[in-house]
Amino acid sequence: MSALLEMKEIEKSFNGSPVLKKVNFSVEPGEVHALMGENGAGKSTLIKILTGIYPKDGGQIYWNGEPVTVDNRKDAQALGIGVIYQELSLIPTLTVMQNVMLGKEQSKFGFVNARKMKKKVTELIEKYGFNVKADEVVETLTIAQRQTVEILKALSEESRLIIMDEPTASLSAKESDALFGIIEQLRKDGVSVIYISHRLEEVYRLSDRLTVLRDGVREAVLTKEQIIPGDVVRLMIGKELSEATASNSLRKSDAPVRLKVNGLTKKGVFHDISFEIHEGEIVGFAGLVGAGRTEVMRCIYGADSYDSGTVEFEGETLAKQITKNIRTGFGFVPEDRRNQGFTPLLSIEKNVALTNYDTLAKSGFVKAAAEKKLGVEMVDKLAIKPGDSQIPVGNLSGGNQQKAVLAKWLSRDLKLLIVDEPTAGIDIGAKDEIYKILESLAENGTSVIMVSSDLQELLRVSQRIIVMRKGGIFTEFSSGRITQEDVLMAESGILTKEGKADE
Amino acid sequence: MRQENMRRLISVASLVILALVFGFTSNGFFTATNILSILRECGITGIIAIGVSFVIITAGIDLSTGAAVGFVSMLCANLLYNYALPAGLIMLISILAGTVCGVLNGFIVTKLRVPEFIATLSTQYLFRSMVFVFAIREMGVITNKKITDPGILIMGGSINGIYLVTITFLVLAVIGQIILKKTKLGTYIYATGANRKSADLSGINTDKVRWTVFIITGFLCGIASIFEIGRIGSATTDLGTGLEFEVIAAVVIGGCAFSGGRGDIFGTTVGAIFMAVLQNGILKYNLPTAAQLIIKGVVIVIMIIFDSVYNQYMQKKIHEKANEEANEGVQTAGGEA
Amino acid sequence: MNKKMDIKAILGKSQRLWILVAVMLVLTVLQPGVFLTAANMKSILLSISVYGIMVCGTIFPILLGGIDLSVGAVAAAAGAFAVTWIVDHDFTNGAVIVGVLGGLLLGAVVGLIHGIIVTRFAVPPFLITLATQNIVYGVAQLLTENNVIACMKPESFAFLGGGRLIGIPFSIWIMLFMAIISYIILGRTVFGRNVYAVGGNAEACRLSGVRSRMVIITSYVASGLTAALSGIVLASMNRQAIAKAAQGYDNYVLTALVVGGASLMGGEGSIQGAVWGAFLVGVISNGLRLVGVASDYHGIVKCIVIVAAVALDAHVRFKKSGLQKSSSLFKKKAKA
Amino acid sequence: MKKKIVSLFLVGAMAATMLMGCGGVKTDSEAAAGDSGEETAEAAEGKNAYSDEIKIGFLPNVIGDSCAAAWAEGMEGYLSNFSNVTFNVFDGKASVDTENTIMEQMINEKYDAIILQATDAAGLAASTDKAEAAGIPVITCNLDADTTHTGLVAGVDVEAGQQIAEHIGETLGGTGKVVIISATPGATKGENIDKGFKAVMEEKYSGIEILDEQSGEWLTENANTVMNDFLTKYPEIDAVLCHNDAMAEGAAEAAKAAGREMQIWGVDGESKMLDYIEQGLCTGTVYTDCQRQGAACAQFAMYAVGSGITAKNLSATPIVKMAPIVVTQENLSEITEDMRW
Repeated sequence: MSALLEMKEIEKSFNGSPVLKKVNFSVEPGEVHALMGENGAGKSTLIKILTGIYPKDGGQIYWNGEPVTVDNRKDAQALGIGVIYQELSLIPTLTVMQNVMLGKEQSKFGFVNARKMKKKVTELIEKYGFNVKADEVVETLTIAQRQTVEILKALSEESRLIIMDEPTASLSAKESDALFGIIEQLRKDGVSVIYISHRLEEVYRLSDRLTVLRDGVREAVLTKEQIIPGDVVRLMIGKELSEATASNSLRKSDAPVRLKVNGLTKKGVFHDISFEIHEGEIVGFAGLVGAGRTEVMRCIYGADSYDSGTVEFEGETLAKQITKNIRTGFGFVPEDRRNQGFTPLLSIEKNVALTNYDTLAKSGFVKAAAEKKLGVEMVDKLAIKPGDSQIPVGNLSGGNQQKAVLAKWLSRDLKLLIVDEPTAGIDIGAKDEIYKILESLAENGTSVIMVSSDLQELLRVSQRIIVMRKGGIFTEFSSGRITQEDVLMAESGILTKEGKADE
Repeated sequence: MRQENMRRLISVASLVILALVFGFTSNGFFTATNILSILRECGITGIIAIGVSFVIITAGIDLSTGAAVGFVSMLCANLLYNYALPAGLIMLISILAGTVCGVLNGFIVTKLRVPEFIATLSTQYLFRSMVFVFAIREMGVITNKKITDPGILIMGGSINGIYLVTITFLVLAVIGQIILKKTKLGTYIYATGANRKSADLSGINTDKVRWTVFIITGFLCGIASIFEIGRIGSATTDLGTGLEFEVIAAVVIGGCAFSGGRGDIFGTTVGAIFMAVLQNGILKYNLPTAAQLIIKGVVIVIMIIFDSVYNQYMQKKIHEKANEEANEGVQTAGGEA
Repeated sequence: MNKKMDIKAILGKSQRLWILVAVMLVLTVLQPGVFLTAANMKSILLSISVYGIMVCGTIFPILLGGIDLSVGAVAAAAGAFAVTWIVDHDFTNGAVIVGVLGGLLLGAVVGLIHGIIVTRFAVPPFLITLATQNIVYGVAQLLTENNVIACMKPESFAFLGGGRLIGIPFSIWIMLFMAIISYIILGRTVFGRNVYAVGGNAEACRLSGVRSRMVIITSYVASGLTAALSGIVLASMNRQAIAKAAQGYDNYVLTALVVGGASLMGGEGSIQGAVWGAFLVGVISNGLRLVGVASDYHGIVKCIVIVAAVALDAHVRFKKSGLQKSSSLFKKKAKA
Repeated sequence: MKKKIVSLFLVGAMAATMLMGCGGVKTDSEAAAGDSGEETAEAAEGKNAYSDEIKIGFLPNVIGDSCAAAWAEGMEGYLSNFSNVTFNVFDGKASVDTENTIMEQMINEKYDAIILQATDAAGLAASTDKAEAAGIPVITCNLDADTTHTGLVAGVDVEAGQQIAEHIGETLGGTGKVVIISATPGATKGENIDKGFKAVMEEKYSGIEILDEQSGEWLTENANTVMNDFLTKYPEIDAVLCHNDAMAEGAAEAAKAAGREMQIWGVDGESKMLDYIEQGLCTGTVYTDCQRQGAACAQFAMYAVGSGITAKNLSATPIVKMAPIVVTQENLSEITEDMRW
């Protein structure tokens, strides 16, 4: 039996540097095929060539054994390839129905048949039990709802191959489970799925086969039986990483209190938030999407306003002004890296310098040499690739972008660093480096607050874990060893272990 | 949907308030002749504004419309004077020439990848020069001639006091609204403007969409030119100067956002009428020209600020609603887990 | 090789400015001994000096992704203020100082209002400055009472626009001086760094502790200030104030900026590029006049050069990036 | 898609044609004549110039230059003698569109007379017809409208061109080189000056070569730029014709800066130009007493209002001519202080 899709010896270069080197890749009908690799390994590029967004430099694509050319999205669609993108690609001002049917409207003489389209979309929504309505405007929907619209879009194409690029990144556990159900159903219907995710457990659970890319080269193709978690990771990064399933021993710090939050409330967003952070401590904030973690952190940092409550920093009430807080020793790495983290057109050097002009400038004039030196220093220290501080941050891969954002703060005398989803969409190797940076900061006395949805990460790095739920603090884990399950249950409102067990 | 209606209500209300203010504080505003002539004044701006709305909804801009009208008008006047072509043919040529202007804009924007602002700024220079290429000259000296063809002059006329340009404007506005809301092209225009990248990903040829809206704008400039020369009874070298800004002001006051993806022809129609009412009303006070300019500027600034404040308020409400729903979602998810 | 890189760096890393070199080469061949002379270069610089001064300040809002269409009106109003003050106060040197400072203050205030409106209400600056353009021209009309106010003395005022220093008109010196100041601010100061950063991503800057609002407001003030300065220079050059002075200068300024490589989306552009852009436009007009092309047809050449410059730049960028399919037009050419 | 739009438009056009076929469509002036059928009869008798309320509007090509200001001053000076007359000045913004809009509005508001400086003769003809048809006398000031109307107080443009040509021809002795800095292309006044100037040069002074003509767009600073380029290009220039004084001043500054001497001529005779002539920077100008011209327009308007005369009663536009006075350094003193504007 021939493969549904076969990509042979695909090549592609950007700005002269090769990203894909003669990559072979194939998908059988009705299989879930996971595509794994670190960021920059070439996964996205391969997919974009398959869907006609980038032209390929060399190689050939076969569909059902026939050689085909895919020059644009329409070609891909005509073949039966549907895509769910990592970055939401919906049109905010159009309705769910218009979005789902975009580019494949049912029309006569250019006039769309809205009734027929609505019926079709509604049927689809009912079939899979989604929580949206066909004529809602997308910009009024929640992130999770928008994700479901994305999936609807691919489903409506009656595709024979659906590509899912980090589909669960912003879904809650229930929504993720619903998605896995859909994937099972697709497999049964004989539809193939290319599944790209950094969440290894999902991949192990779902995939029939697995292809690993590294540095633009196909490293291995494994069948379900051959998939051994440690092996896959080793193949991806070329070395073995210990993947702890349980946490370090959680502990309360005896160091002096650095940040004290008391009764912080913002109506309709979060309420009555109280906690303390000690010197040199890493505190993880767990919770589901929408639990209010990001919002609390932004208020503490001074980016947003709150309604009531107090924030004290080393005994003094904190200003509600970012600039003052930075001078006090705050650092902040926002959740939405692309839109809030950096200025894409500017070089690494200038992005890094942005927070450091109190030392890099004298009476308003930039000390260019010092600025440059800092840029080079940070690129070296964090091993930002490629190792040139003059490259615009927008041109870097996700992990390196995040390092550049972190670098903004590292030369400062930091007392408190807030990092929000520091490793979202970042490969394992870069994750590890970022954890090391956070740990070394804490060793030097900086307090770190880490908001994360990655349970493994929370367990690995945190000394304490605070779980938020529905805008309030649900519990706090501050002693003993806990597992991912404990946190997961707490996030969903079930206490398996006594939170503050030592009391 | 309800929000959209609310927005419409507010824009119509502000138009009515403005008209009432003028009506009660000046003489002769609420007469049939005056209202009809306001509707005439907004006709040409309005016709072009329909096309420019399309362009702005795709997140583009067209600064060349005024010059395009100047060029097309002069071309028609020249052909009428030198070759005495029949009126019907002239109209066809006018529309064709306008369309060609649009095709050129679209070509520069999509094929040469020049940003809309720069592309249309430079074609503005080009069309202005083309006016002089076609200007009627006697002994090397530009001499603008009167148009005598009744078929053209009738285009500046009226039926029972209602001007043909007004009728055409309203008819075209309805067609424009239908295109925007009921056709594939309309959906694609919104999609291109709101999120070009994902429109591309959805298999929409956004370059084609962007080209099409420029062609439509050019086409409408051609139609507007017929009414322009019909009304003035001649084409002059300065015709249409500054028209592009009036058009853009009407479109944006009507609710189309420069960032793209928002607005419709209903709003643009209200915006065009608003601008004409403002212009007409201010002249009624017999104020010094300085005061007229200042009042005009202040009213527009207030309108823009009001619009922005209202939009922000609505965005906030949408956001709050989404937040609430997200929290509810979490609740159910948690309950079943 | 190294030298080539240097020139590229000076030209602001923008391919489109090579057009300038090409155009100048053609004109040198067409008009030997006339075009490429010191006197002619001087007169080109003089012809662009007034809006050249504007460009030095208007680049700030452009770099922020904004725009200032009121520069012509501000120039008219500031010139009108300076001249009427001088005329009303017996043409003394003291009156010149007060008049000029007052004019500059007027420009700064208009800029401040723009800045405040733009930051407070998040409105499109395009439309706001288009509307205030009316208001400011209205102010200019009030000041001049719709008449021409002649101002032939004193020497100190006439010197601003009509004087010479080392044989070069003083307005050129002012333009160069302003360009250098702009260059230093953009390239060497924290404010300049912030302008580029905010233009690229305002929210990221706010979270990095940049006072984005202050940066935006200051930029509009800078734009108002230079517009006012150029208006005063223009008034001095013409020895008169008129309410409709500097009409259409916003177009010249924008043309210079975009030809000079500035992106209207913000975050991209340089003052050296903008001055080169202004110079290119000046060179084209000058060249066409020298060759004897009637002014009626200058627009055609301008359009072609601008489109060619920007399209070439866009083409090179796309080719380099490899991210997008190159335009089918170029593809066909390549095959042929 | 496009086909759809075109066909829809065609349906609309057909509907419009059908309406036209029913004889419903009227051109503007036809409609205006119909509307004011009764009024015309009444207006034929005229209004009482001393007691009836009278509204007069002045619509210059553009306001802000010295000519428009002087005209308005002259009109106001005369009309202020009548307490029953209200007088308003508008801004034509040098745009045919704007002038037509304002004309229409003045017609709607039933002004009693309109004084118009037509931006373009052909471009304002239709509006003028409409006003006259509605019984409103239109007096054109300086720039004519290309249709029969109540009166024209003509400016000196063709004549000015001729006079300057004569002067240059004579003083240069029939040989020499001349450049022209012209108005915004297409502007009526500029084209007229050119007509007069070139006709005389061709006829009488064929030895004088017109080297070049470039536009200074009415502006001092642009004339300066253009002049600089002329000076660069032509080592020998004997005389410069500028279409207005503002440009002559700019040209004079350029010539002074280059240290070259030549005749520089303007047209208008604004007081600043007279200063330039006095200082020897410019050679001469053709002076028009704009205040008096404005007053003449106003008088003409009041006469028409009082007598009820409109275009209907006329077979051709009556013309009042202003005297073109060539001013050079020699006769500068003849323009006394009270004549300056």
